[in-house]
Amino acid sequence: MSQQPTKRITDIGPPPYDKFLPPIIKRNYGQWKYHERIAPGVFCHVAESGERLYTVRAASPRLLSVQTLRWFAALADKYSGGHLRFTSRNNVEFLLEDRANIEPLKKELEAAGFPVGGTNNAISNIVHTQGWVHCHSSATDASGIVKAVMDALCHHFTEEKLPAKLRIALACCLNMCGAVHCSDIAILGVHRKPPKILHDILPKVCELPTLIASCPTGAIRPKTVDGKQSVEVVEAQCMFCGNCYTVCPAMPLNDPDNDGLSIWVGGKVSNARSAPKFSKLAIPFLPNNPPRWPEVVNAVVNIVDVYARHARKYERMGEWIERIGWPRFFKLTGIEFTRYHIDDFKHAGLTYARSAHIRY
Amino acid sequence: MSQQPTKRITDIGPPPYDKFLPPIIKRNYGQWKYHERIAPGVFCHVAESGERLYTVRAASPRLLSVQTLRWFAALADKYSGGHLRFTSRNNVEFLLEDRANIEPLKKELEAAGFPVGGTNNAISNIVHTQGWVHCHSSATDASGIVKAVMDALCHHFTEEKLPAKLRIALACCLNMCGAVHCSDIAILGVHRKPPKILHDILPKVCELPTLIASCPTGAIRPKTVDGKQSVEVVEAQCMFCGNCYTVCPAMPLNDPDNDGLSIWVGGKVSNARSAPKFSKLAIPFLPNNPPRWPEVVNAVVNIVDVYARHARKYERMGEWIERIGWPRFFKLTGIEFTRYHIDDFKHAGLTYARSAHIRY
Amino acid sequence: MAEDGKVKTPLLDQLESGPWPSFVTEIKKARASSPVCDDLLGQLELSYEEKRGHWKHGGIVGVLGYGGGVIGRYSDVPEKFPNVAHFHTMRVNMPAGWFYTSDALRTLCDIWERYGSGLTNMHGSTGDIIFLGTTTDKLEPCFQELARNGFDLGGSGSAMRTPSACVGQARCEWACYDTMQMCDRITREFQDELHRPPFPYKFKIKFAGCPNDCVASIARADLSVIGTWKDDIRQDDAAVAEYAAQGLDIQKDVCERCPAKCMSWDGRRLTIQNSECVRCMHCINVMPKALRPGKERGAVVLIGSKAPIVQGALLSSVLIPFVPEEELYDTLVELIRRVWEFWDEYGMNRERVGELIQRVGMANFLDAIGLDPQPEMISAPRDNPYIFFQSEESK
Amino acid sequence: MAEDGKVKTPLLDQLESGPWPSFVTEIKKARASSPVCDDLLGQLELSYEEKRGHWKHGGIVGVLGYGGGVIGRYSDVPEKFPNVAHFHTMRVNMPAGWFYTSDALRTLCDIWERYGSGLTNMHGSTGDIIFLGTTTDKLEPCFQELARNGFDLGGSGSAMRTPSACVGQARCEWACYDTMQMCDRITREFQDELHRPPFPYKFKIKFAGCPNDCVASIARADLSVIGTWKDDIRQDDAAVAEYAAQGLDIQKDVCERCPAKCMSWDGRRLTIQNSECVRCMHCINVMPKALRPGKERGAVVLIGSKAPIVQGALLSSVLIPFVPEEELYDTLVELIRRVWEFWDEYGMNRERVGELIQRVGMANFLDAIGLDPQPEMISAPRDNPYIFFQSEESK
Ligand code: SRM
Ligand code: SRM
Ligand code: SRM
Ligand code: SRM
Ligand code: SF4
Ligand code: SF4
Ligand code: SF4
Ligand code: SF4
Ligand code: SF4
Ligand code: SF4
Ligand code: SF4
Ligand code: SF4
Repeated sequence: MSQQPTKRITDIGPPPYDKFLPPIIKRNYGQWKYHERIAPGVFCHVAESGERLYTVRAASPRLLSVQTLRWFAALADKYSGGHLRFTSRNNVEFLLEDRANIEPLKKELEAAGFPVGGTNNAISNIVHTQGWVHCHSSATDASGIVKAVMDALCHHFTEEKLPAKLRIALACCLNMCGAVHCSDIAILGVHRKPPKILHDILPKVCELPTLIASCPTGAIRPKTVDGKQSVEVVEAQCMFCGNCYTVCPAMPLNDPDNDGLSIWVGGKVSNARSAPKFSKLAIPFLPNNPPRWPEVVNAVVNIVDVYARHARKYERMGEWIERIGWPRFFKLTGIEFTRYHIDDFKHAGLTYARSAHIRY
Repeated sequence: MSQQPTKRITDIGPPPYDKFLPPIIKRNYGQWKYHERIAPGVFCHVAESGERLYTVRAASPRLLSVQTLRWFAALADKYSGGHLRFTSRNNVEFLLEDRANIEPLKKELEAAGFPVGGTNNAISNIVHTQGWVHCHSSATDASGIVKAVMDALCHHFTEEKLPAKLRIALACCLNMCGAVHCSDIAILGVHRKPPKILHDILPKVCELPTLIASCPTGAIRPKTVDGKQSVEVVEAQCMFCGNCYTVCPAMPLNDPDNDGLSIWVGGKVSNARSAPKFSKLAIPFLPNNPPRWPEVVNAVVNIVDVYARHARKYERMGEWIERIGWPRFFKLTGIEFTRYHIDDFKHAGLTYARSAHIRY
Repeated sequence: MAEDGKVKTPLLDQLESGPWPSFVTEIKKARASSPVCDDLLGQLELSYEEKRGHWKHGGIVGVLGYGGGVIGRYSDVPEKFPNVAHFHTMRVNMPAGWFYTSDALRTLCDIWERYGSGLTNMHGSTGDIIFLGTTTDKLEPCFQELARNGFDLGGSGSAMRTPSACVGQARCEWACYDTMQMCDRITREFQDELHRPPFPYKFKIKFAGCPNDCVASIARADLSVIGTWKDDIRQDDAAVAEYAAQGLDIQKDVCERCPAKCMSWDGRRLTIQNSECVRCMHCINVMPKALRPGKERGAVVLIGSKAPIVQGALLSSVLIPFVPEEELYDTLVELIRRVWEFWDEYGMNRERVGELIQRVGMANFLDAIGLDPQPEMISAPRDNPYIFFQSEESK
Repeated sequence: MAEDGKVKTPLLDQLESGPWPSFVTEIKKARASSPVCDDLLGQLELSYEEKRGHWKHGGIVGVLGYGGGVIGRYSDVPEKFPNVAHFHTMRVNMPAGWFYTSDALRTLCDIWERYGSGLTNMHGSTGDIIFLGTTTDKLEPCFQELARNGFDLGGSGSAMRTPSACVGQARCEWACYDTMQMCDRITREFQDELHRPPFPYKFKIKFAGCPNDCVASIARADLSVIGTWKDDIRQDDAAVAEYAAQGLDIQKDVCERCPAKCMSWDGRRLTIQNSECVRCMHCINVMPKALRPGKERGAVVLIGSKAPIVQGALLSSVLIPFVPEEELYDTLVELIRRVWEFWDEYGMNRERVGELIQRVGMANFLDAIGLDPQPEMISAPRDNPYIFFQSEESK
């Protein structure tokens, strides 16, 4: 336990959970009966009491200036009694009592460049991470790719024309802060070169045992470099996970020519229909090509298009692929199947095709 | 390569594959059109030529004396032009051209105590192994349990009243010579005590490095016992697989009080409908109780009965269980669910229930 | 920096066009109130040119008495961009369900404008309000002003991370327990573990009101609490007929998509064999007016999910198949303490609880926290014969 | 031994009653021609009393120039049962498909009566004829008399084991290639590898004519060759109608059980979307008169299955998705040689080829044997980001 000077305020926790709730929600808390779709980005929850709450959802870049936040606040004052919220995918939602306010609010949002949508069978906001804006570990930027991809897919945000929800996530390194491992489409920054070892500073800034233990493949071995205790990396054993760098700043993996992106598909989180699934590798590597990453944008758009054309109603990406089989997925998308697609990690054997079930 | 005295005959291989085929098969080889069920244990294959081949299948204890084999031969001479075969599950099949011979043949077989059946949705012969009759490694007998179990299930061999085929296999140790790992019901002999180490003979009969390497859990450590090089077993790490004994006679695991049997269910081999599956643990341990192993017999009969009552047509054991879920399987069979059912081997994590899909 | 004091960002500028809102525009907006944004843009432009980040490994910075809530960050080109030489992040514990009033939002903006870059993430992917970019000296005063206004910091490091919850009963008819309240109570109960990292590694908790899992708890939380129900789905036949009338293909889009195949539609009546239903939500999702979760509500508690570093990604798995709503809080507090106790003692450095369970085995873990094995915890029993029989049982 | 020279076997005697044929009765029958059976019964009775086996670890015994085909076996109570002090097993390579003439069977009986116990297993679970119980001196003469009568020994030890095949085209309408002939040719091609163990461990090959896999090849063979077809299922609508007329519920028992869900039945016509069919055989199994495999036949080649010792049981997995019937033999011979070459070089002692593949990774294994990766080889691509990028590809 810690002693604090008494006047300091600590450990108060977040504001009480009901502090910022709109009156209509306070009145009908836990009493919602059903909801109706009104338009893309707009839905209405009806309470047992008969009261109706209208939600208008708009896109957000997630990285927001106080200027924009104040503008959201002003919109809320104008249309939703000063009440708004953000979603688990970082969209902003205005909570309206008066249906008449929907249209004017939508107009103002859209006019200012904040599309309304992301509901039902649409593509919602891309869960993403810091990238070059704030993280030391990133193999790529986050916000820039998200912007480029969503520019290309924005119509799928403002319409609801997909077979099912389609969730895209991006993480800028294998730490996967975006938890992209269960997304319909995941964009993941990857390194392809072993860490460069900064022998001069390593002994000063890193704990050798921790560093050596950090490597899942045991590629890091102790080594004395001109007198100083340091380490070496057995390159053939390195799969570029970056865990060593996380525990030791003297092991950077960044490498402009070799860092890039990989694309993963077919994951989901919900228990709806099929159980939650991990995303699986679709494209092992695409180049890091700022400011608009055309290779990544095209790859994602292609997968979305093929899915939209072939999947059945209410079939998530992964459910569709499981129905048609992975060979067909690669065929339809024109994505090349490579040695990298074949798992060679812990449970690899269970991903081999262990039956004679084959489509020809 | 080996030099042999010239007069010796070696490397001739088995008799040519077509040498013992009946004429009707030679005439219609590869020209069969379809088959018909005639009665349990009797079916008819119809060739494009219109010719009909009748097969009568009878039970066999697999362990056969030359006396019985000669009697089979005599029956074949009498009814099937001297032609017969054995099946991949060790039943004997007589290959008849004349339909009129079916009934008299059946009568003779049944009179002599060789039930006719095992076809279609029946229980066929139990694939099994040597046990105490011939193997050094066995935790139990094989033939005796098979006899006791099939005495109790014989009506399921002579009738075809099950939802689907039901394959039972038995192996007397974890080597699983019966390949019981993919059976609807598997009976497996298990040890429950670490090997006793015969320090006196060990150095003479075993290669230490090979022995130490043989242990999958690394439980075997080098140790010097009164001067002699030997090993010790870290008991907490031993899961009684017997691999050390296979490579080193000085590590016997046999232990009358603790050896016994385990029951496994839901495996299959065919690709029909669902992909092949491994059998999963149903009952971790039952006592070794010769000559009739009542506990094992009752356990197997109970599982068969519950399956027969609840499964849908063409649902193999494993397909049925997957439909109703394992919790229901344990409930319906009254089998206790224990800590041993929860996997803790290599891929254990993948067997945890990783969704909110639950039946209440 | 460019001569005229304004940085040129030709690459970033290309990200200001297009229909999707632009983070570049946001950073530029913030320039009005904070000069550091110029250097942030400058360094970011440099990253875009060179295709590499320019941040150094974070150092340990924070506020008095807390071990977390701040991510230290330093530029590796401070000479070029002195204003972002130090550019730490503050994690502020968001209100449950991410609800705000315009006043609350403005208060946060004023504070952050005063003490930081004026740039935020609403929100970080654990759920916190992210205040992006300030210097070490500003941390404490900023924290205290936040506190005076009713806000506290969120988690970082080897601590309980800021728990989060789906909107739940505040706006969702399907919430089988009060996610926001539960999140609030658990967060308060464990303030010390949140602010003063006591563990081998991070511990995340997420609350979802139903199996749709709108906070991705099963993939992103060491402890996942997912609402569900025990009794029958509530069914309004008239409403079902309405959906059919409106053209919903109930056979194809509902019955055939039911994973339990326990629904049948004869063209007029929908029959659900509730004993077979696995509570997946699909039919309810498709017909919210006609079908609703039952009334006997509670939650299934799952444990262990995480991202791949370093033993491979994990999904949470069932630990308690069903906890009635009214017992949920006490059960969770008790459970969490037991799990932490075991993890504390046996967890290795940087080993998440899910990885610990994989290492010691679920059965041993259950023993340790005092739960009995149940078949609902597994998708299938073991298929290998390598059973560690306990010596008590053999003679 | 009991006084009167005949052993008393009260426990074993209880296994002579009941409807199933009794192995005890068989052993007793054989007493007529072979005294060793008395001692076998005696020792077995002792095992039944004591609940433990009484065989010692087998020693290396065999015939001239062969490294296998015999399993040495010694009693650990030879003083009690001298006639089974030595009780070796001979494995005799069965005829393909286990077909016999009565004469062939009698020949085998005569030989085994002369040189051994007169007890057999028809057959061992690898498929061999098992001659149970003889002494070292009898091995060579017995082998040579077998050879003179056209029989050879089967495999044991670290060798290619006796390949086996389902009855196939000899009596099955579904065989998509000639399993018995293929088994025969492969067995002859590799006689040396069968009789003179050259490998790190055993290598088993099984041939099944169709995906029903009546020799359990996918579970019990290092190399599993399973017949299948590429074109459409041959369909006889009249016969389908007949089945329906006879009361088969085509919708429920066929269409709904189709794993690919690619069949539809409108009450009069059965439609199969063959492009989606995964060749599982179910519909054909249920309606053999109406449906048959297509005409473009061949096999899928799978690799690696085995029992659990020691890394856990494995099922074979797809190595070549389809080999046309006419190319099958050459493809197999070439493939087997390459696989053995790699296994020989890199396999560890007692490491089956399936375990080797797990250890080095399928992609590296494919490189080594010169096959290209194909999506049919996997059930799903990797879900972990741990990719060993090859340095050639990165700059
Ligand atoms: C607002 C939000 C919860 C929150 O506290 O913020 C939310 C709200 C709703 N979700 Fe959700 N979900 C929200 C994130 C999620 C997530 C989490 C995520 O995406 O990271 C999931 C899991 C996604 C996955 O499986 O990968 C999620 C899976 C669902 C599903 C299941 C969809 C499916 O078929 O798999 C439904 C049911 C449906 O849409 O029919 C659902 C349904 C709903 C409903 C209709 C529930 C209700 O009756 O109010 C809500 C609004 C409709 C809609 O289309 O958005 N919500 N929903 C989140 C909005 C995120 C966004 O801005 O887009
Ligand atoms: C004779 C034999 C092959 C041989 O070369 O010896 C054989 C012969 C036939 N099998 Fe088989 N199977 C034989 C072992 C197997 C095995 C292997 C085993 O049991 O170890 C399997 C895999 C079992 C499994 O999946 O665990 C097997 C799975 C099948 C199936 C698929 C059943 C299913 O639904 O999973 C069929 C199709 C059917 O029965 O409808 C089948 C069908 C047949 C047919 C009908 C094929 C035909 O048209 O001739 C044959 C006779 C019918 C019958 O009911 O036995 N056969 N069959 C084997 C007889 C063993 C016995 O004495 O009982
Ligand atoms: C800010 C945030 C990303 C974002 O832009 O939203 C973030 C940022 C960082 N994460 Fe994270 N993680 C963030 C949510 C996550 C999530 C998602 C979640 O919580 O739902 C995950 C995956 C889920 C999980 O926990 O497994 C995640 C998995 C990691 C990992 C891998 C942990 C693991 O066991 O696999 C690391 C590495 C580590 O902890 O050393 C990590 C480490 C980091 C560090 C501290 C970098 C480091 O190595 O020290 C990043 C600091 C970036 C910066 O400079 O600001 N971050 N991190 C998220 C926290 C904001 C918030 O509090 O709301
Ligand atoms: C005779 C037979 C059992 C039977 O009663 O039918 C048999 C008997 C033995 N097997 Fe087996 N195996 C027999 C088929 C199998 C099968 C089934 C198959 O081939 O389809 C398997 C499982 C499939 C596989 O190969 O994985 C099998 C997996 C083993 C193993 C474990 C191998 C592994 O890699 O998992 C061992 C242990 C070893 O090889 O050291 C083993 C070892 C043995 C030994 C030699 C005992 C030993 O440790 O040395 C047994 C000699 C018993 C004796 O005294 O006669 N036997 N063995 C089968 C051979 C008869 C024949 O040739 O037809
Ligand atoms: S994913 Fe990696 S690079 Fe991106 S924020 Fe997280 S730790 Fe940093
Ligand atoms: S990047 Fe990963 S694999 Fe490579 S050395 Fe570092 S920790 Fe090991
Ligand atoms: S299973 Fe074990 S005991 Fe039985 S025959 Fe095979 S090796 Fe011997
Ligand atoms: S029985 Fe198996 S686990 Fe036990 S010591 Fe022997 S090899 Fe190791
Ligand atoms: S998880 Fe369920 S309860 Fe929570 S918001 Fe989503 S649908 Fe509603
Ligand atoms: S909730 Fe899911 S499982 Fe239950 S009835 Fe509806 S669709 Fe079927
Ligand atoms: S495997 Fe196929 S071809 Fe061979 S016997 Fe069985 S059903 Fe016939
Ligand atoms: S063979 Fe199997 S997959 Fe193909 S149509 Fe018939 S049932 Fe369906």
